[in-house]
Amino acid sequence: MSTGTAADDQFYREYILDHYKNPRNFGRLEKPDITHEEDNPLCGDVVGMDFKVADGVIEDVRFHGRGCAISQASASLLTERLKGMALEDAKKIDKNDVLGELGIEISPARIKCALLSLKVLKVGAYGLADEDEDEE
Amino acid sequence: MSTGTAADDQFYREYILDHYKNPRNFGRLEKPDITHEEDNPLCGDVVGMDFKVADGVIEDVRFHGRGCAISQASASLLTERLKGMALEDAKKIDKNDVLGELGIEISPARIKCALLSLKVLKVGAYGLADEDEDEE
Amino acid sequence: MTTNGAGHLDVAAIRRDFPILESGIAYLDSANTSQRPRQVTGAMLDYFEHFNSNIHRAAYHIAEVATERYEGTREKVRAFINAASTKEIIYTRGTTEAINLVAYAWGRKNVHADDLIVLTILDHHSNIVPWQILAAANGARIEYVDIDERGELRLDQFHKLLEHSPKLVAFSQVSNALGTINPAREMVAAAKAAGATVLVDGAQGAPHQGVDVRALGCDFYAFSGHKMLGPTGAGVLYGRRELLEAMDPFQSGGDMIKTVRVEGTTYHDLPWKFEAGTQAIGEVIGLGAAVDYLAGLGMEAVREHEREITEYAYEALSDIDGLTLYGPPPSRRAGVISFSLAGIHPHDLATIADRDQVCLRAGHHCAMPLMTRLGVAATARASFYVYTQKDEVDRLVSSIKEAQRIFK
Amino acid sequence: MTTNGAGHLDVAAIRRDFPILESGIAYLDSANTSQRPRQVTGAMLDYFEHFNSNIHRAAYHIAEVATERYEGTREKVRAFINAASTKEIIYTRGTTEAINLVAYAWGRKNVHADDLIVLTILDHHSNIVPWQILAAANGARIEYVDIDERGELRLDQFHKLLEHSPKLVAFSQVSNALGTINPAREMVAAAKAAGATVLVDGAQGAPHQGVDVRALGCDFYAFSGHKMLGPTGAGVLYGRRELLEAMDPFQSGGDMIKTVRVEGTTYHDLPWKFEAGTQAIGEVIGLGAAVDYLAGLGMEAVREHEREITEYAYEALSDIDGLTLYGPPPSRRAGVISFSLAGIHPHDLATIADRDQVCLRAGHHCAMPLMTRLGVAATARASFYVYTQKDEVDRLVSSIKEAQRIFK
Ligand SMILES: Cc1ncc(COP(=O)(O)O)c(C=O)c1O
Ligand SMILES: Cc1ncc(COP(=O)(O)O)c(C=O)c1O
Repeated sequence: MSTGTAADDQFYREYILDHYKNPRNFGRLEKPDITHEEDNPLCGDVVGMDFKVADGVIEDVRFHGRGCAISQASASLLTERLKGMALEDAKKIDKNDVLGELGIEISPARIKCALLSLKVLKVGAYGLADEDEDEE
Repeated sequence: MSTGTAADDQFYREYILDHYKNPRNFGRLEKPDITHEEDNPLCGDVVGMDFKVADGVIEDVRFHGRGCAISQASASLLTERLKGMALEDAKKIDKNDVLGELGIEISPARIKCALLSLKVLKVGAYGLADEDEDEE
Repeated sequence: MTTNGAGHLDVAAIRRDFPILESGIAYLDSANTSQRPRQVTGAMLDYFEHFNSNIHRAAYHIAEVATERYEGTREKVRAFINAASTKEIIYTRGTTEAINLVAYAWGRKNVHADDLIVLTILDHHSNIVPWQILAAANGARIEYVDIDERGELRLDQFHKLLEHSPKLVAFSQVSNALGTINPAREMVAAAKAAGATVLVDGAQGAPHQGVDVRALGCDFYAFSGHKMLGPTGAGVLYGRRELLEAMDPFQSGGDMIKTVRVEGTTYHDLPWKFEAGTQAIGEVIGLGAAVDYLAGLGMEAVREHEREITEYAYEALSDIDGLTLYGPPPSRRAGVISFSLAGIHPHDLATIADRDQVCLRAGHHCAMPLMTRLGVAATARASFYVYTQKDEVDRLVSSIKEAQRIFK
Repeated sequence: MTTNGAGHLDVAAIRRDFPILESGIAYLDSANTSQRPRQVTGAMLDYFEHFNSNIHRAAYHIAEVATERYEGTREKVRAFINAASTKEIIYTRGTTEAINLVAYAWGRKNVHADDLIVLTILDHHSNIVPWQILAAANGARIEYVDIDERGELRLDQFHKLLEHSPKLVAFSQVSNALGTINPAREMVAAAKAAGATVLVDGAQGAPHQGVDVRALGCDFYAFSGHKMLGPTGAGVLYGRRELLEAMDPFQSGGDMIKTVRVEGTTYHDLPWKFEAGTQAIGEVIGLGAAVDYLAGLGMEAVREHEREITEYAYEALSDIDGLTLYGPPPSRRAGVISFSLAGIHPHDLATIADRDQVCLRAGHHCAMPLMTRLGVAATARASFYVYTQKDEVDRLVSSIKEAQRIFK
């Protein structure tokens, strides 16, 4: 039985809990240039993002939604990265980037939580069909 | 491996083979008082019977059909018994009588073959629904 | 066999029949699917290794044995639910297929435009979506009976709806999401009096409460083997003979016919009319062993054991700060407890519990309309069965506290 | 693993994988259902005893493992039949359910009054009755391609029928009653060129011939796990993605939905849209092990072994007086031999064979239209698989001679 405390938990690392409890860029933008929402119907998680884009650069981004620590921390981390990024570069963000940033071992059961915000970015902002979604 | 010859076969007894090869009362009656046919769709066997009835007595009976040794011998044996029998008595013939007359151990797989002619008698001549038919 | 004294389950002995428990897991997800005892897998293996063959039209010994075991299970199931005849016992893959069978073979013919279908907000998707599809196809409409603040059906509403002479009333005997035990007998009687055909979803009823379909008086009753110690792949539709006789087949093909001709086809008698193609023979045989096992324990003892565990768990969970329990008090519910924790998503709780080998469900439990009604996206759910013991509940409590420590 | 030398099966080694053969039976009914090797029952048992749990929405470890094995089988099946994507692999109970799925979910929507459906007189009831029911429901008509005196399809007639632009063409890759290997590729190409949707019944094809669905070019392909060393209760429908996407669900309920609301429901993506309710998880996992087993042998070696046995049996049976063989010469058939004996009913032969532990099928083989066409009520049938050896054929011949001695 694991008896770890928050500080040394291998999965619920402190920075993940911090992003979960104090999400960065949380909320809505007025008159966003792009807005999109996705849900993970299997667990009820929802993540939405609003973007302000100017000259091909993401000037501002906010996310909203509800869900588990992984989906919300992942969204929070992603927004931090996206702010100020060229759209072209944002397009290149992939699964591995997102998982790498989370920095923890994600089991198959939680992978969708971790990637929900990436799906919002991809489908919403770029209209890319997510080919290999829904592995479960 | 069984190496018996016809004479001592425990299942295909001589009298059964005899009734199969030389069926008694085989054929049709002209203008029968009652005629009925049943098939066992599971194996394609067919047995039909024609009856002449006078004063409540089965004056004559013939069977026709095709099928395995068991279904045909059973029908042949049954006609022998029925001829000259009062209808009231014929009504009382049941499974055990028929199986007893065959005098061999019938496995579940072959029980329908053995009882097909009884079904013709019951359903055809008396319009009795066969409650526990079709055990397979 | 494994009851001791006055109908009490001997849980320690029972647990020895379940090899999976040797790994040390606390399996608290039995409402989802149960574990299977050696007796069940043994019966399947016996088939696969000793008389594996196709059933019916047997021309050789092992096929006769297989047929006997397959058809023998029908009598076991008949006795288990007290149906009038084995002709009323149709094998299906599970509850879902059983309900779909009714929706297609009875529903398409009997439910017409503007007919009313009454369901409840407590129901499982498998007892909702087939009726939604039927209603869309035939122009019928659906009303859902709501729940009160305790998670129990609003019977006042139910009776109101019956005044509109519904064609069909379908509801679950026990809610898989809240554990609510519905007053099925009273509801069936009222619905029958109102002229409705009544289907009871027994997926959570048959395994935990048991059922007497004749006393219940319903027209159809559906349940799943895999939730009652049986293998996956085998379940049952009970239907009143009169209705089944009048229905056309659902699936068609080998084995459900009498004669097939180019010009047309005649169908086999009940129950085979509804069993097209090679059936899940080994699984049905396993189901027979599961019924034997439960009958050996006695459903009364099963219920009593679950009541005890549920009360214990309910109390233990009630003591935890920030924990919200959904559904009725333990005396009025089956062995299912849904709850949520302030500030901790059910998925996170389940992940933390999993590290302690505590198997917990997190999600909507295939009851999204209910979740919407409760205003939550998901709950955590612990559910119990014959092998559940109190120390597994204690482990759940520890996992919850661990989660609270992490998320504090 | 169990091939030796140039793709030859090592039958002795294979036989050791099949515990049932230890009883000494000569199992000559594999076209009906095959035997299952330890590898298959072992995979199922592994699930039942080590990670038994429901799949999808896994919140704990064992459910992740179960999900992986269940979905992993999909990839194995995809590779086995060379489908383009796992989204095209739908689990069903078997061939019959797969065909019914198409008849309901594609047929009801796409086959209209006066549309033509082309079947063949060789077909199994499971590939006839669903279409008869569909035709009766939608007012379509059916034409059956006849056979010639060798039991091979009259392709001239087939091509004539294609001139009438059938909506659907459905036929079996291999006849289960005669063993005829139909020229499936040529037939599919012609039918597609004529604008038809094409379903190939692969119940006897997948286990014995194998298939490459993309090379074959059909729209749907159906087969059963239990005929290819897998357990009962699991089979497959392959469908071209485009068609599957356009189809409504067949059965509905848990797991095949995205969201369920009182106002309506949205369905899950492929392939799950067609898998409602708890699936036959253990059986699908067993099917995965069966595919591994066959892939390990190599389908070429399987075919070659069956060809050898079939030739041997064909010759041996040809030598028997009073024996009539049905169907094409051995070079043009799969491992199935139907025959009759003058003066001896197939049932009597089967009973006599059974006393020698020779398992033989007697009956119409779910192909009554074919029996009618051949002018017989029933035939005896011997069928072979990877574990069949020549001495079992010799035992069949002895049984036949024994029957002739008794019935002389
Ligand atoms: C050619 C053919 N089609 C369909 C079927 C039906 O398969 P199942 O009974 O597994 O659904 C069979 C097997 O009986 C068959 O041989
Ligand atoms: C109340 C209820 N109904 C229906 C079902 C569906 O059962 P299955 O998935 O076995 O078809 C379930 C189980 O998930 C259930 O709990």
